[in-house]
Amino acid sequence: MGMISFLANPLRFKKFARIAAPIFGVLALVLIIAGIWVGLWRSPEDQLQGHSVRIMYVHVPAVWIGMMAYAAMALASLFAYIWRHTLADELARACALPGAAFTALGLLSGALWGKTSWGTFWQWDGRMTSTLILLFLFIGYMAVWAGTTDKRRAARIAGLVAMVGSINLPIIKFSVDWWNTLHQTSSVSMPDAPGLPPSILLPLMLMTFGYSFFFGWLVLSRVLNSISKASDRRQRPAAASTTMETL
Amino acid sequence: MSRFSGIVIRDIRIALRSGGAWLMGLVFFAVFLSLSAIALGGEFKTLRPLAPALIWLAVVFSLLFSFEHLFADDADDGTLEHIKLSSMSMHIYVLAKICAHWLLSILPLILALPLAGLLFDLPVSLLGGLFISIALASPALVCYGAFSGACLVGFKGGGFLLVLLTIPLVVPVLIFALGGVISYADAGLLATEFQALLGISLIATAVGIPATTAALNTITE
Amino acid sequence: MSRFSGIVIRDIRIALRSGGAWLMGLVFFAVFLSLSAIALGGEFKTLRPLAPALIWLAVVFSLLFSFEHLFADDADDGTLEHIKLSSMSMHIYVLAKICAHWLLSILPLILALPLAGLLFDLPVSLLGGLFISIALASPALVCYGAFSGACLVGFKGGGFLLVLLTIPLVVPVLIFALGGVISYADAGLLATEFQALLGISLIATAVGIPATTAALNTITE
Amino acid sequence: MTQTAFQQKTSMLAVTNLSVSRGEHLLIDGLSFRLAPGDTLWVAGSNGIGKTSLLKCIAGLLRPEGGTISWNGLDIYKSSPTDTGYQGHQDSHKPNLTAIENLQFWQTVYKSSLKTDDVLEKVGLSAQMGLRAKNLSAGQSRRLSLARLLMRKASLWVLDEPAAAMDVRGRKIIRTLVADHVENGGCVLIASHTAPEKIGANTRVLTLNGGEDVQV
Amino acid sequence: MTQTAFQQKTSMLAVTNLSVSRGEHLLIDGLSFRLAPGDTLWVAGSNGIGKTSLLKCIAGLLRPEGGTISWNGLDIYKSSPTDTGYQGHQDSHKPNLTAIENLQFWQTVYKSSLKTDDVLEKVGLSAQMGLRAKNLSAGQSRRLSLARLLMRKASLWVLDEPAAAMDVRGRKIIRTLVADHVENGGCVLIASHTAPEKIGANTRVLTLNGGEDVQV
Ligand code: HEM
Ligand SMILES: Nc1ncnc2c1ncn2[C@@H]1O[C@H](COP(=O)(O)OP(=O)(O)OP(=O)(O)O)[C@@H](O)[C@H]1O
Ligand SMILES: Nc1ncnc2c1ncn2[C@@H]1O[C@H](COP(=O)(O)OP(=O)(O)OP(=O)(O)O)[C@@H](O)[C@H]1O
Ligand SMILES: [Mg+2]
Ligand SMILES: [Mg+2]
Repeated sequence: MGMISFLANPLRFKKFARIAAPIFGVLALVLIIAGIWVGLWRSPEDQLQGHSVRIMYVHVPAVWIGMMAYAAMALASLFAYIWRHTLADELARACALPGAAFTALGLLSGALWGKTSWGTFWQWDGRMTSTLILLFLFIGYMAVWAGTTDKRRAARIAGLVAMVGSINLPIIKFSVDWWNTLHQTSSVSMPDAPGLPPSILLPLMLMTFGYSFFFGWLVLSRVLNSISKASDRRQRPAAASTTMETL
Repeated sequence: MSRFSGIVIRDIRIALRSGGAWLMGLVFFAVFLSLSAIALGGEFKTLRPLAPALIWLAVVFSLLFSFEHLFADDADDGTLEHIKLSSMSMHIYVLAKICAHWLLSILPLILALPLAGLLFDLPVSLLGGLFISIALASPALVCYGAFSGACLVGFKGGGFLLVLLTIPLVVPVLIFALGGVISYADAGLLATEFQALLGISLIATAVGIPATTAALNTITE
Repeated sequence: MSRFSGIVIRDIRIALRSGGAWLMGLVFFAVFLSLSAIALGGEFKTLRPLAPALIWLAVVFSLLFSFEHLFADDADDGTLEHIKLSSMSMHIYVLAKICAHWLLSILPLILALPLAGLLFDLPVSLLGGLFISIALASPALVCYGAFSGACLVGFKGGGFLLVLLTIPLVVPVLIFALGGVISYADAGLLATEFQALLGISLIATAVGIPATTAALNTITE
Repeated sequence: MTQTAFQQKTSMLAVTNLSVSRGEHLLIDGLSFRLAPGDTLWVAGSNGIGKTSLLKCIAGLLRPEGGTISWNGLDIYKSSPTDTGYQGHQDSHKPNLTAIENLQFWQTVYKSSLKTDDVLEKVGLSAQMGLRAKNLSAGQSRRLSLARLLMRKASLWVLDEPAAAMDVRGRKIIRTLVADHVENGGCVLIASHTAPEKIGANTRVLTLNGGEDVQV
Repeated sequence: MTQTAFQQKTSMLAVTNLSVSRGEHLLIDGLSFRLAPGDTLWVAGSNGIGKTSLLKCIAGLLRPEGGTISWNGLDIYKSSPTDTGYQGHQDSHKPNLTAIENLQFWQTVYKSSLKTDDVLEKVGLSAQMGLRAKNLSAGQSRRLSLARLLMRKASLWVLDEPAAAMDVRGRKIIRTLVADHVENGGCVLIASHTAPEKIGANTRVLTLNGGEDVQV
């Protein structure tokens, strides 16, 4: 909370973001390269799935970051809604496109993985469906922003959409319990994360942190960009002069 | 007359004067079921197992589009501004609109259900399950639809977003409802799916009405 | 710029400015298929035989709603009166509106067809049949739809009934189209059902455009 | 043929024994008048007396209960003439198109050779050219509907309270435009609640409650 | 408590350093004024200068860019006061309800004890009571929106061109109603394109000027 109120000041935020963004970018690059290297050459193949198990290092972090992005967007929206803080609106808005991209990556990689391990790209399974809905929600959120020229209203409506839509997150999480489903948490090949052997856990974690920093870098640069654009707009034509007289 | 009933009566009156437009949902329901039956081959043998799903889909889609105009008309013609300036709380307005909408759109569907059952030659137990699942889920559908409708006011692009915003909630409702229809035969009213539907409806009402109010309040900002 | 293209361009521009409203049909198409798949159990084994019917129903219903606003907006804001006073013939206006509507509502569906096929894991021959049947039937669907849209505008209350009247027209289209999808695997383009669809489309266009014009002309009388 | 050419000069608009009704309400009964090129007719009368209804009849948008309206000798409800410019109470813009895009649409519909920029300039809307119609102020929106009227070559102008929502400069613009139009041989009908002014050589006032046709 | 009571007498509406913008457009910058009971303020200015926007801000319908508007000492964007009556450019009737049904709806919303018949009588709409709003003429529709304003007990009236589409008698009715209202201690803001008239003891004119001068 202290951190939040500290950064709520646009100037301080700008200073922070200018320093943090490049650091995030570099960390992302290093971690993702390391993750790919370890994932492709330094981790064992699966007895059942063979090399296709390596798709996991793309898929699982991607859906995680997609969900995290949505959560961040909803939280920032809540903050913006209550305190009418435009910076938080910008932050929420900046989360949407990267979040949608990660979700789409998760869907694509999942589909590819599905083709190799279940023999089908798509299945109407609970988790897959609710992840698709997550993508729809991101698109809906962005469509609200695009759909009106009145920025102030767009921000508030989009914020509400983000907050209400966050009920989809637990649905993704618990969908595997509600549907009798293909996508199991601990299926043939994958025991629960804590039980994972380190050789699999390491590349997974490398990729997860790499994606996280990449996401952070994207969001910070997008916010910086929109802040500077807003200050460009400040020069506006003069307003009406007013005179008051008594009849 | 109380404000609440004033709004409900006004909305019903406007609907009745609209030359039958308020029956659109019901007509869609009927058309959807007939066309589906025709398209899927028209044999009772193939249709009967699909019937609960088709009926539920008909309910969802016939409702989906009705929300576009729920608040848009009042917003476009400026009525909403005057409501906001009055001493009436926006919550009452939203609640009354939702109730009127329930009466105008869900009630006819529920009343038409036996006919739909006849169309597919459904046993009474399935029909009962359908009836209970629709009744239990309807507050959730209406509240969530109202929220999406309120978000869209002034967007023109209306329906598109409406659909995007509404389906995340509709999916679990659909799944629990269809599960409930099956379980009802054995478990009766105590089917766990019905409890889930009730829970969803309670949450949707508790979240939906304030969220709808908040969305409507942005119009005047 | 010719008048015809002037109207088409205007309609496309309005659609693109509407915040995604024009994608509504496409979204409905996707949502319809997804929700149907979920409601019907989600197993490819049960879904695959139903897929052509579901896809065709999705096309019909995603179009059905788009016609309500086809002429209503121009009528409500008085644009239609000014069109009538201009030297442009109402036929050109109707034709241009229909073409713009085809581009905005049917074309995206046709383009999305392969994806729908993927979702149901359809073989290419079925997909081809669907593609051809939709393309052949689309003039009929759009012309019927335009006529009902014009009736809703022109006759206010009574239009509702006229819309009901157009639904029987959709039934043969649906039956021939689904027949064609099956026959296509053996008979290819020469399937008799496709000839029937082509015939229906020709008749619908020849009758539909003058009828639509006539319905619109009643507005200003 | 000569008959028509003659009529065209002596009388462009001929309203004979016109009766107009709305619902069960007979608003106008047995009204007759003629307008020749260069004539201006102000239609006055209290709210709801039937000015708008009369104007719509003459524009061809509302079929009268009885009587005939002919334009250059032809009944307008039989031949639908196409040189009537109408400005109603409604502005009829597409809210999401900009001012100039709205006008461009009418340019193609009217097959007009006029430049949209010039016309917007004439009604004093150059600065708002790129603004969406829904963001125009009431007066700006009214000006845009005037611009649509100018976009076409109509000889008969039917204007229903053109000055509504207009500021002083806007009213002056309308006055000049109407004066130009009648000078070039056009006819104008104006319904208005402000005092009628003399525009062009032959300006008359039709006051609807009494049905008198007063010369100004 | 005495503080508020005192303020209530000295100044009901206080606008301080108000700035209003639409889109990227700053319309009004640093405007301050006060209105006490019995005051009338005419807002004048050319089309698109920002009259409607200003009025909407004061009514509480458009959040200003900066500055405060307070009513009896409370910021209206924090406390939403409920005694402001607003009449905008739009009439806001339900087209398929009759005039009296439209008004009855507002009667229940405002919990008003006034009789709808009496109010319709006041605005001269008794004869059109049973007519659907869509069939009202422009001026009749405007009168009905005035009737809605009268239906409630508002001390601040914010009127955006109330005389639009009104005939002479209608304008006289508005004048009388406003005069009555200020006499009873109300405040009125009127945006208008007609010459301001003195109504009540303290009538002022606020002219909005977009840099250039406008001659009246
Ligand atoms: C398009 C198809 C797919 C989608 C949309 C999808 C979606 C998701 C989501 C949302 C999660 C995160 C769940 C959570 O952390 O709560 C996840 C995790 C996971 N997915 Fe997928 N998935 C797809 C296909 C697949 C396939 C084909 C496999 C393997 C055969 C797979 C294996 C996994 C595994 C092992 C996890 C991590 C398990 C856990 O900790 O929950 N997924 N997927
Ligand atoms: N369906 C109907 N039934 C009965 N009366 C009707 C119907 N439609 C319209 N009217 C009445 O007919 C008249 C129409 O008037 P019109 O709009 O022509 O008036 P106007 O002179 O233009 O008035 P304004 O100055 O207010 O614009 C009104 O008095 C209206 O109440
Ligand atoms: N989104 C926007 N972007 C830019 N300018 C805008 C936007 N919305 C409104 N405007 C401009 O702001 C002004 C709004 O004016 P407003 O409606 O307050 O004028 P007004 O003084 O009431 O005019 P009128 O006398 O015509 O009613 C107009 O000039 C309009 O063009
Ligand atoms: Mg009129
Ligand atoms: Mg204004």
